[in-house]
Parts: sequence; structure tokens; C-alpha cells
Amino acid sequence: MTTAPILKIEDLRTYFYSRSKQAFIRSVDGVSLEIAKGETLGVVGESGSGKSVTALSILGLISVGPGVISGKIGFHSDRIQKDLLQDLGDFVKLTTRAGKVMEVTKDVVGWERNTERVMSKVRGKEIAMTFQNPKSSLNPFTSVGKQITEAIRLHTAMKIEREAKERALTWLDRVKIDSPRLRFDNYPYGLSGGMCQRAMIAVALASEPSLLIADEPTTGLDATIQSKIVDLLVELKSELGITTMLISHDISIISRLSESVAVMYGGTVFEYGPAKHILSAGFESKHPYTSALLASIPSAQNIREKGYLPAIEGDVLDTINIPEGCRFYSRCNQVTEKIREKCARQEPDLRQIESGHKVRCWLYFD
Amino acid sequence: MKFSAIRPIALVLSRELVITVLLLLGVSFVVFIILFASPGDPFSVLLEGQLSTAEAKAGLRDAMGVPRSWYVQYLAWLAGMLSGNFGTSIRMGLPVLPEVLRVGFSTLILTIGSLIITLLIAVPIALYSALRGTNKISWPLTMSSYVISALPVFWLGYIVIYFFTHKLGLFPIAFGFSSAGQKYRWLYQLLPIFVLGVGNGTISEVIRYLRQEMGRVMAEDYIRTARAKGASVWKHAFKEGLLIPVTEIIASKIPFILGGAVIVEQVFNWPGMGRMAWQAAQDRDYPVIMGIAILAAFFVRMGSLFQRVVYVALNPRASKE
Amino acid sequence: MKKYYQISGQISEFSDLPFWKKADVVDLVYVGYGLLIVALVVVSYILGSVNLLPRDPQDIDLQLIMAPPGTAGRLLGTDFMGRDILSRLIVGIQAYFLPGLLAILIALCFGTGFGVLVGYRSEKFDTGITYFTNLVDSFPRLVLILLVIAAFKPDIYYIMLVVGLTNVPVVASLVKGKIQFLKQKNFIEADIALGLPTRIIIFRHILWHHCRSLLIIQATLGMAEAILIETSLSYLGFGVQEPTPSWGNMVQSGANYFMQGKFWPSTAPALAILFTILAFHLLGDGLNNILEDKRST
Amino acid sequence: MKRILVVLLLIVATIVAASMTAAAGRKKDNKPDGGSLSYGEYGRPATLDPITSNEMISLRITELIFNGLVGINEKQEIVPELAERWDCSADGRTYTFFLRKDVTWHPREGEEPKPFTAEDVVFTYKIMMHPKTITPLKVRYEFISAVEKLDDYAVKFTLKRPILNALAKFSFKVIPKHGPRNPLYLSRDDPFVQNPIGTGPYILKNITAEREIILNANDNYFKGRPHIDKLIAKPFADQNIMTQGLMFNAIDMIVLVNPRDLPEIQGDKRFILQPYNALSYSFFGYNVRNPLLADKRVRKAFTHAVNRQEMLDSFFNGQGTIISGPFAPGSWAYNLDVQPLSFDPEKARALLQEAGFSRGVDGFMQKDGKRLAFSLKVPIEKESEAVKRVVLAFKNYLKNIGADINVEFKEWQSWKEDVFFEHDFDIIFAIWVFDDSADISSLFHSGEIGAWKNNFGGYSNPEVDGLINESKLTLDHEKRRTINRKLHVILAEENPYTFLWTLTNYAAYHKKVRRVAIHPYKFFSYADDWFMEEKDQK
Repeated sequence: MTTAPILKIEDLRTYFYSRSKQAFIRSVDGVSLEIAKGETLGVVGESGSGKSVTALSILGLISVGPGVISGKIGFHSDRIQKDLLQDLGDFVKLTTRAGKVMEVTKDVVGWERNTERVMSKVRGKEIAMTFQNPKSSLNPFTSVGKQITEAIRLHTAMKIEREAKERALTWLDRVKIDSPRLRFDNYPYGLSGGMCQRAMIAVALASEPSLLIADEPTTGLDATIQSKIVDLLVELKSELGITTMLISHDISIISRLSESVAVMYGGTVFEYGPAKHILSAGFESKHPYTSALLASIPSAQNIREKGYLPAIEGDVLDTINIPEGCRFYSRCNQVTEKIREKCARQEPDLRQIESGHKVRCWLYFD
Repeated sequence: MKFSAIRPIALVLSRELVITVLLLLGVSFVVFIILFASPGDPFSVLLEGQLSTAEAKAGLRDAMGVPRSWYVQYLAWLAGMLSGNFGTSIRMGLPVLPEVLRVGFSTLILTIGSLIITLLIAVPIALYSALRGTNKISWPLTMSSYVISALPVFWLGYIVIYFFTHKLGLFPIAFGFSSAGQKYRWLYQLLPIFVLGVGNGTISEVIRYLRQEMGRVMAEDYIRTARAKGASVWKHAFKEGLLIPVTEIIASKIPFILGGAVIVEQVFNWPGMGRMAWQAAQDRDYPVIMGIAILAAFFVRMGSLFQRVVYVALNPRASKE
Repeated sequence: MKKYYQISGQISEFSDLPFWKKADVVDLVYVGYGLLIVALVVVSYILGSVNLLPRDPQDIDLQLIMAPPGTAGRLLGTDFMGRDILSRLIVGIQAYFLPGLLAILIALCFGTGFGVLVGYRSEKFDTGITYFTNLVDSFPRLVLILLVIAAFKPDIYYIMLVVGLTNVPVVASLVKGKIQFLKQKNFIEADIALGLPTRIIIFRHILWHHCRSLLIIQATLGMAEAILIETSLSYLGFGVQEPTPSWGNMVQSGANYFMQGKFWPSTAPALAILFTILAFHLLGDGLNNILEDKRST
Repeated sequence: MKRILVVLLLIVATIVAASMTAAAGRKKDNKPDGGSLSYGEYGRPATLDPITSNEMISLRITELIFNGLVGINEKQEIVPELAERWDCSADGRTYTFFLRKDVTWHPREGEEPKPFTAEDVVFTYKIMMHPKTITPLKVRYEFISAVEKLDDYAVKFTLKRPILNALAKFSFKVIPKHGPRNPLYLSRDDPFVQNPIGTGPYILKNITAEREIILNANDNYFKGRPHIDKLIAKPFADQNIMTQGLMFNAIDMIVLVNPRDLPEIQGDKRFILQPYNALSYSFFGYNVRNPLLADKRVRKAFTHAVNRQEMLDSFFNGQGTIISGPFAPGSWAYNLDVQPLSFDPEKARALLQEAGFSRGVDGFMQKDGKRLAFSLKVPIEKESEAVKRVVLAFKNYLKNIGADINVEFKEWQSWKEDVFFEHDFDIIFAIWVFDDSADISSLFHSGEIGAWKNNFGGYSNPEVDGLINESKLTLDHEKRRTINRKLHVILAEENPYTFLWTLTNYAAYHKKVRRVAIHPYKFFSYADDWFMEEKDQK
């Protein structure tokens, strides 16, 4: 089922700047992704691999400079078709050396204004987002119910308070919050973490967006709640068939929910393709990083085969010093003498190795 | 407002009121101790212009039914006050309560007025520089507000008066209230308020505080959520970023501004508490001083009460704490 | 237009810039200005104490009363006793120097003390200290000072004592607030869990790491307030007393002639006050931003 | 400037018994009625009645509201007021006053004006002397033994002993019997003290919220209705602002202009500066309990050291006269033959050396190890430039002759305790105010040494004591005069004080106010004759 992608990210770069080191933190460094209508894209990767930043960049929520500096984010819903980063070039000047961005001049204020203008029709209405640590992400000064109602009145046809409230109640009910009428007037501090997550999902979905970005929906919740939340997501997915970008470092969740998967590392996508290919342990051709990742999941199979849980050696790549070659080179355990040179010198690009399956590794092309 | 919201407020109210009473007791006691420790007494003021021998004073005490030992005196005063009788001014012979209330009222106008001025100046600057950071608009504004709030208030008053008399030929601006029937009366009354509002030396602090709070709130997660769902950031930041800090400022600055009022009332001939306190402190006119101290403390407490109530009303968590 | 740049391709792990490189220019200017004025103050303090002055500040000249600036070598003119304003201006700072420090010291010591007690071991001390701070808060500063002066004597040290005391609640509440914030974020619990000794937690982590900028600001504000209060009191006649010069009583005595169009005797000290207070404010702002790494994006 | 007010005998040169009665109603001088005059006061009056009030501002107001049995005219003569005539027994122990029959009290609203009768006079005396009444007047009237009402319009006062010029003392203000709520004694919580009624030219209308005191002309004032319809007393808390008030027509008159503002007002054609004798003199008083100051040569040296003329010129625009003795110049008691000591630092140093002082290492004089250093205590006030100037200059002058003066400003109350009770001071700067002085017994008589007595310096000199006692006993005016001249000579030589000067006070008023005569310290005694031309009344 491949239709025109609802979201098409091309070569997105979102940098931050460390004043103390006088260096760029290349959190997102050339990410390209696609999300097809109706499908769920799982974005997986260790923390610091730039998953969340990518998500925030999509919604234009990066407020510290320089922020987004290049790329395209094509958005195609039934209502809106536009590049969410339109005329970014007018605001940013880049100076590169050896393919590395060394200097950024950006009219931050102007760009912010521009973003507000571009996103005004998009945020909430088209793309909704849920964040990690839900407790602090809900406004502590207004009741949960009100926050849902607000979303409804902002983005749906229902402008009348009462209707909206009714609708909000149904949403509370849908996200499995028991006795919605009571909870409606509760303030976030009164709710448990799980509850808050559900509430936030309700807030996000209430505005009936065409794309939902769920950023680490389960982190910070204890195991039982986690699975419950995942169940909820699965159920909602089947009910609403809403397009979702699911961000998590937890492969098990990704594998349960998503059709296609993007594996991110050090600010780029290493592997992108259908979930069934990438995440099934048996499948052969895949990026060393992915396999390492899979190997490190506590699953019965792994234990049986190896008798221990292999961890990925080395540290997570620090995005200040991006090596010239493959970003994973220093930690890669499948480098062959044949390609070692390339791996060290030159960064591979994301190539199609078969229909809908792209990998960024020298192993698969020469 | 829902009952659930009213109950905590009621609780806070009652609690604060109890505290207020205790504090007023404390204030009166401290003031009394200081007064008692100070040399001279009201009677020597009455006896000015005659040989005020110790006997004469003692005679006076008895004549005026003032107990000799200080604690009896205090208790007597306390009892009187609790029965709503603040005694009579030793110098003026007038009953204290109406007098103090009268001046208290005019001082209250001055205080509240100047608070409003202060906020009118500080809030926009603070918000602007909180959102836009230091730039070519916010910087000069901030600087200039710092500058005026660093001027000695009475000198500022003199400047204003000089300007309005010698330059604009508008007089008597120096009369605050007692400009009865004058043209521009409202102006004469506005000026002291303005001068105090600008010159009470708190603007810079207010700006700094508001800016920090707003900045902090703007970085909160829930504001990001608000932006993500396309709601107005203002609407969400308003309560924690503006309302609460402002009320805190109002509460905490009242003592300062009451202090500044002492000066401004002298310069602008404003018939207020400050002047009376100043006079009474020199006359050792203890019923008056006590009355004023109590009233002033009461104002301060009302300020913080207001702040508490607003805080609780806005922040459901507070009532649980 | 904001400019970000990176010089070398490789950044070593430990290459941390010193604060003056990473700080915002504005802040550096603020702090620079602040320090400049403070330096001036110190210098004039020294000049005064070794009395290396253009003239003897006490030297009365009844033939030169209220002489305008520049007359007979008086750079800033003379006051109502024909004394050289410049010299008095230089000596005038001494009136605040130590007393102001006293006020600040009191405010900070007791303030932090109480703040820590309430914030860190609230259950025990809360009510008592809260009552005390509220009590102090309930007095209008100036009225309280008037009373105290009337009771004892119009001595700048008494005044500053009161100023210090009245600032205790402010500092206390700030520190308390900070600590409670840290508690919310579970920093303190973490420290305790790490088994750090309490004094380290309080002094190093709480006070040094999280409260220093706030304390610095309070200190600078304290100095500024000390000067303003003394000035106000001088207007009421209760400030630093003649013949000792203070900026406050100089403004006051000069202001008597303001309406007659003789501005200089009051303007000179008033400006001195203005610039000094401004300096303290900016110093506070700048240091705060630098220490807290504000602005740095 | 705060003053220590000693109320002493009022003695006048001549006595005119001729009664001049003017019918109530309009004045016969066909000057226009109308207009209103607002004058600025520095501070607020405490009470408005003549008995409990004890400071200048109230004194001035009571002068407008009340009358005495006798009055003083501009030539310092005693003239009839409430009493149209009187006679005095041969032994001078009984005085009988025959009261005017056409005098009525100010009506309280809704009441008919009540007539003024002997009852009221008796009542006033009784209430004044009542032990529970707090009034500075009491001491002045202890010489009276009894008062009785002969008929409705005649009162008889019996004196303990005949005293000189007793008559003048009967200028005390009479208050109505139906005035005070408490008929026995008058305390400050009696409503009457804030809302008095009298017989005087002006009726207290009300006190506004701004504490302006508004007085209306008394249409049936027995000397004829005053010309100016309305007097308004505006309280000020800042003298600079008060002067601005005058300059910019917020007020028409300032009763006492700050010397510093004289030039500004002088330069302005719209205003008239009218001098009037302050009946007060400034001085530095020495505490002779201090062994160093006990030596009269030291005191004399100090007097020589200060350049009084220079101070007078540079601080008070030369508006005043330097004095040599304890009497107000111009009073009959003042001895013009005694010249003020010259300004002569050389002589001063010589005197000090003669007294055994020699210049020490620190440049200051000293005698067997004791530095010539003193504390000069001065009360603090908000408006105190003049005081500061004088004491600072004094310090400077004495530095020149090698005396070290440490100026110590003290809050008013504690200053009084130090000076009059603890006697803990070396030198003070103060001002004596008299209603018209001649009796200095309380200032220099050794019997007056002690707590809360006026001889704070502890000066005692048998010769002076003798003379004072003598003058107290005598009834002969001339004799007393010679005694006082002697006293003057002695004190000028002894220098228990360094007598400085008596200042000329200035009232400033808009020139639309005509025929302004001012009584030295009661100020408004002749206000009923002031008037404004129609065109100025606006």
C-alpha cells in the first residue's frame, strides 16, 4: 500500500550551537524520510540520535538557534500541500568547508515569524504531537478537559463550548480514562503518568489531525502501563487508521505498531524500510547497527542463540565531532578489510538495496 | 467558579487572616517596645513652652490616665484597640482611628496609584525583552527605566515641580490633594502618584523579576505543547508567566512604596500617613504611631493576602500543599 | 541576523571556553561598567581615607557660598557653606561603603540561613521563621527606620542595620523558593542518595551552584537600596549628619536651591547616586546572565 | 527653626486707659470688604484654642479667633479690648474690669450668638488654673489669688502681691463658658480645642481633609467687621515648596520667610517683604559644669573668635542685629552702652594663653594634657539649613583659635533630655523666644539650676542672683531698668552665653493685601484692618 507520501523529509539539517565549545551540535544532519498515508512510521535509535529533534523540526518548534538550517519537508494532506520549510533559504546563509557546514548566518526572528505564518494552519490541525514526560507537558493551570476542549474548538467544526465538551468526554472515554466526567475537571497534578499520557493523546487526536507524531509515548512509564499505552495506540490505529510517526528507542513497541521503520544514528537515517524486513531477526541484509540494536533486545531467541545479551560496544556518537567516514565506523563490528578504507574516509549515502528498503552502509554496494 | 475552587480559597483566606491578626499583634508590640526605649515622651511635647519638670510630667500622666509601667500601658492600649478604640492623639487630642483612616485612605490612593504606574511601565518592557531578548528597542527602554528608578525620589519630585512651575507655569502642582478648586486638579493629584510610581526604586527589580519569570515559563514543556497544538502561547503562559509574578510583586513592594510615600507626601504636600507618622515619631505620640503602624501593616498583609488568594485560585496544586 | 561559526573541524572534548569568551557582549559591557564604577568608588574611598583630595572637604569659605562650577578652581562649584563639592563628592562615598556592606552582610547571612532552614528542614523551623519574616515584611521600611532612629540616634549604622534586617525576608524567600524548586526536580534527594554530607549539599550544591547569582543580585540591590534609603532619610533630616558628607545630605542641602535655578549642588551628587545605583543594577544583571549562562544559545 | 519658647512677663512702656469703642458692623474707615487671603504655614497646628496650644502656628490662629480683656496696639501700648475700661486699687492688689456689652460669641451653627459676660472671664481663669489643664499659661497667672464676678459686665481680680505692669497680663484670651464640653478643665481630647469659638474677628469655619484651616469674617465683630472675607491657613511640609506656592499664586502670604528665599522674593515686584521683630535671640550656651568652660576667659575667647557680622551677612542677608546681652534689643531693658565683643581671633588666642592653654601637637590648644575640645549638640530638624550653617561656621571659627568642636546632631526629644535633664553637653546652639522679654531670672538665677529648668548651663553668680532677686521685688520701673542694665553689663562680660543676634523676621505677601500691620509673634493682631481693593478681590 504505497500512495503519495503525506510527509516527505529531504536532507533536513537541524543544528544547535555550543557557545562554550564554539561548535555546532549537529543533532539532525541530513535526514530524509517518508511517511505514506495511513501507515505508521517507527523511528528508532539510541537517545541523542536526533529522533525527537527531527519531530520538533517538522512542527517548527525548535526555538534555540540556529535550529533548522536546510532541507525540505513536503507535507501533502487532502487539505494542504506545502513545504513546511518554504523559503528557508531566504533566512539562512551557509558556508561549508569540505562538505561540512562551518558557518551559519540566520535571521532567527524573521524565520520564527515565517514559521508561525506557515505552521498556523498546520500545527494541531494537520499535525498533532504528543511529547515525552506527559506530566510536565500538560498545562498544570488548566483542567485536562479544558485542554482537550480547546483543541477541539480550535481545529474542528465544533465551536460551541458544550458540544466540544461532550466531544472531549468521548475522547477521554476513547483513550480509556475511567469515569471521564470526573476526570474532566482534574488538573494534571492529580493524574498518574499513564493517565497524563492518555490525556495528551486525547488532546492530540481530538483535533482530528492527518498526522500524529508520538514522541516516546511510553518512556518514563512503568512496564505494565507501557504495554497498556501500546495497546491503546494499537487500538486507536485500527479504529482511526491515522497516519502516525512513532518515535521510540524501544524496538518492541516499534515492531508492534509500525509498517515501516527508520533507524537513526548520529543525526542521520541508517536504514529505512518496511518493518517486516528490518525488524525480523531472521532477515539477512541489514545495517550492522540495526542488527546490533536487535541483538541487544532482551528476547528469548537472542538468549538461546548467544547465551548472553551483546551490547553495542563504544559510546553513542557525539554529534559535535562528526567523523568524515561512516558515523558508525568506530563501533562497527562487520567492517571487512575490503571496505575499511571507504568506511574510514567517506560517508556512504542512503541507497536502495531493494524495493522500499534503503541502507547507509558500504557493505551492500561497492 | 466551581465549589472545588472556592473551598481552598476559603481555607487560605481564613488561615491568612489568623496570621494577619498575629502579625498585627507582633507589629504593635515591637513598635511599642521601640517607642518605650526611645528618650523623651509625648508629655514633654505638651509641656513645651513651660518648665516641664519631672513632677509636671508625672502629674500629666495621671491627669491623662496613662499608666506608669510600660506593660500596663501596652495592655491598656491593646484592650482599647480590641474594643475598637485606638485612643486619642496626645498632641492633637483627636481620636486616632478616624484620623489614621483618613490619612490612610489618601496614602492608599497614592500607593496603589504608583503601583499601577510602576507596573504599567515595567510589565510591557519586561514582557517584550522576555520574548525578544535584548534588542535595539528593549535595551533603551530597560536602561531608561533603570535610570529613573535610580534617582532620589524627592529630587525627582523637585525636578517635576520645577518643570511644571517654571517651565509650564502650571501651579500648584505641589499640592496633591489640597489643590481644591484648582484647574488641572487631577493633574496635581496625578503627579505625586507618577513620581512615586517612577521613583520608588523598584521598577528595575520588577522588570528583572518579570523578565526572568516569563522567560522561565516560556521554556516550560506545556508551552511547547500549546504551540504544537496551535493554541495561543499567551493564553497558556499568562497565568504562570504574568499573573502570578505580578501579584507577587504587588504584595512584596507595598512596604517599599509605603516608605517612599513618606517622602513624596512631604514634597507634594499630600495629606497622608507618611507625614503623620513622621510628625508622630518626633512627638512620641504613641497612640498615633501605633495606629499608623497597625494600619500600614494591615495594608501590607492585605497585599500578601491578595497574592495568596490569586495564587491559590490560579494554581490548584497550591491548595493541596 | 545571528551569526554562528565553528573554526576547526575537530573539537576536543575538554575545550571549554572561559566565561568572557562565551558570555554575551552586552553582559560583559554591563559587568565592565559596573566594575568600573565600583573601582571608582573604591578609589575615591582610598583617596578620601588618605585624603588626597583637590581640597579639604570641610574647608568652609563664606565668601564663596553656592559658587557655580569652575569658580576659583572649584570644579563642581561649592555648597551652602562654600565647601568644595567635588571633594565632598569623593569623600561622600565613605558614608555608604562599610554601612552598606553591613546591610548586605546581614541580609545575606540571615536570609540564606533562614531560607535554607525553611527550605531544607522546613517541618521544624517553618512557622517560626515565616512568622518572623512576615513580621519584618509588615513594616514600611522608612517608618520603621524613623522609629529606630528616633529611639536611638541618627547613625548610618543603625539605619543600615534596619535596612539589612528588612531585606532578610526577601533573600530568605528567594533561597527557600530555589531549594523547593530543586526538591521538586529531585536534585537534593539525589545528593542525599549519593550519601553526600549535608554541608556539601547545602554549601556547594545548593548555595554555590544554584543560589550564587541570586545572592549576588541581592547583594548589589542591597547596596543600591542602602544609598537610596540614606538619601530619603537625609531629606527628612535623619540621614548622615553634617559635617560628614554623604551623597544623600549633599543632594538634600543642594536641593534647597533647586527651585531658585541653582542646580549644580544637588545635581552632582544626584548623578553620582544615579550612576552608582545603575552600576550595581547592571552588575547584578550581567553577572546573573553570565553565571546562569542565560542568553547563550 | 525650632525655638525654646519661654513665656515671660509682658511689660510695656505706657498705659493708655482711654477707651475707644467702635460700634459693631462695618468699619468706619470706608475701605472695601471682601477677598480671601490664604497663607502658608510650615507644619500643622496641634490645637486651636488659646489655652492648650503651645506653638507658634496655633498662637497665630488663636489671635484671629479670640480676644483678651486688654490688647496691645502697634505702638506697644495697652488698649481696651473686651474690657472697655478698668480701675486698679491704690495698693495695686485689685483690678476691676468693666466689660463691653456689645460682644457676642461666634454662633455654633443653628444657634443664636450668645452674649459675652463676666461669667466667661471667670470661667476662663478657673479652667486655665485647674491642675488638670495642661497649659503654658499657668505659670504666668499664679500671681492672681482670686477672681470674682461683680455683675454681668464687671469682674474683679485680686492679686497675691502687687506686681509691676500686671495690667498687661490681662491680655490672655477669653474662651466661652459654653465652649468646652468639660466645664472643669480643658484637655486636648475636648472637641473645643479643635473646633473653638471666640469673640475675635474671624470665625473658624472648618478644617478641610487637607488640613487647611478656613476662617470666615465675623460680621458682628465688636470692632467692626474685618475687611477680608476669608482667611485660609495652608499647611506645608516643605519650605521650598511653600515658597514656590507663593511665587505661583497658590498662597498669598508666608508668615515667616526662610532667609534663603529672601533674594528670590525680593526680586519679584508682585510681593512685599515686611520685616517684623522676632523678639528672640540666638546664642551659644555653655555648660559651665565643664571645668574648661567654667573659666570665663575661655568663654570670652570663644565670643571673640566668632565673626557674628560675617555669619549674619552670609546666612541671613544681614537681616538682624548683633546683641551684647540677654535682652531683646529695642526693649527698654536693653543696655545700648554695652558694645558687642569685637571679632578678634588674636585677642581670643591671647585670652586662651592667659587661661593657661598652649598649642598642642595636633594644632589644638591644650592645658595640662586636656585638649580644648567640646561637643556642640544641636537638635535635628527637616528644615535646618540655618542652624547647620551657624554651627558649622562656629566650628570653623573656633578651629582657627585652636578649639576643637565636635558637632553632634541629636533628635529633638533626646536633645532636650541631654540639655535640660542630663546636662550632658558642653555647648548648645539655641534660640530664646519671648513674648517681650525683660525677666531673665529663669535663665541665669542659680535657683533655676536643675532638671528641666531653664538655667541648663548651670551658671551661678551671687551678684547676678542678687540683682535678679532685687529686680523681682521692686515695683519701680526705672529702678528695675537700672538693675537690668547692670545685669546686662555683667552678663556681657561673663559670657555664660555667646550672644549672637536677633533676626528680623520677614513676612512675604502679595501686594494686593493692603495696610498690613504685623504683631511680632502673635502676627495677626491687627488682621481685621487688612483689606484688598475690589479689583484685587477677584
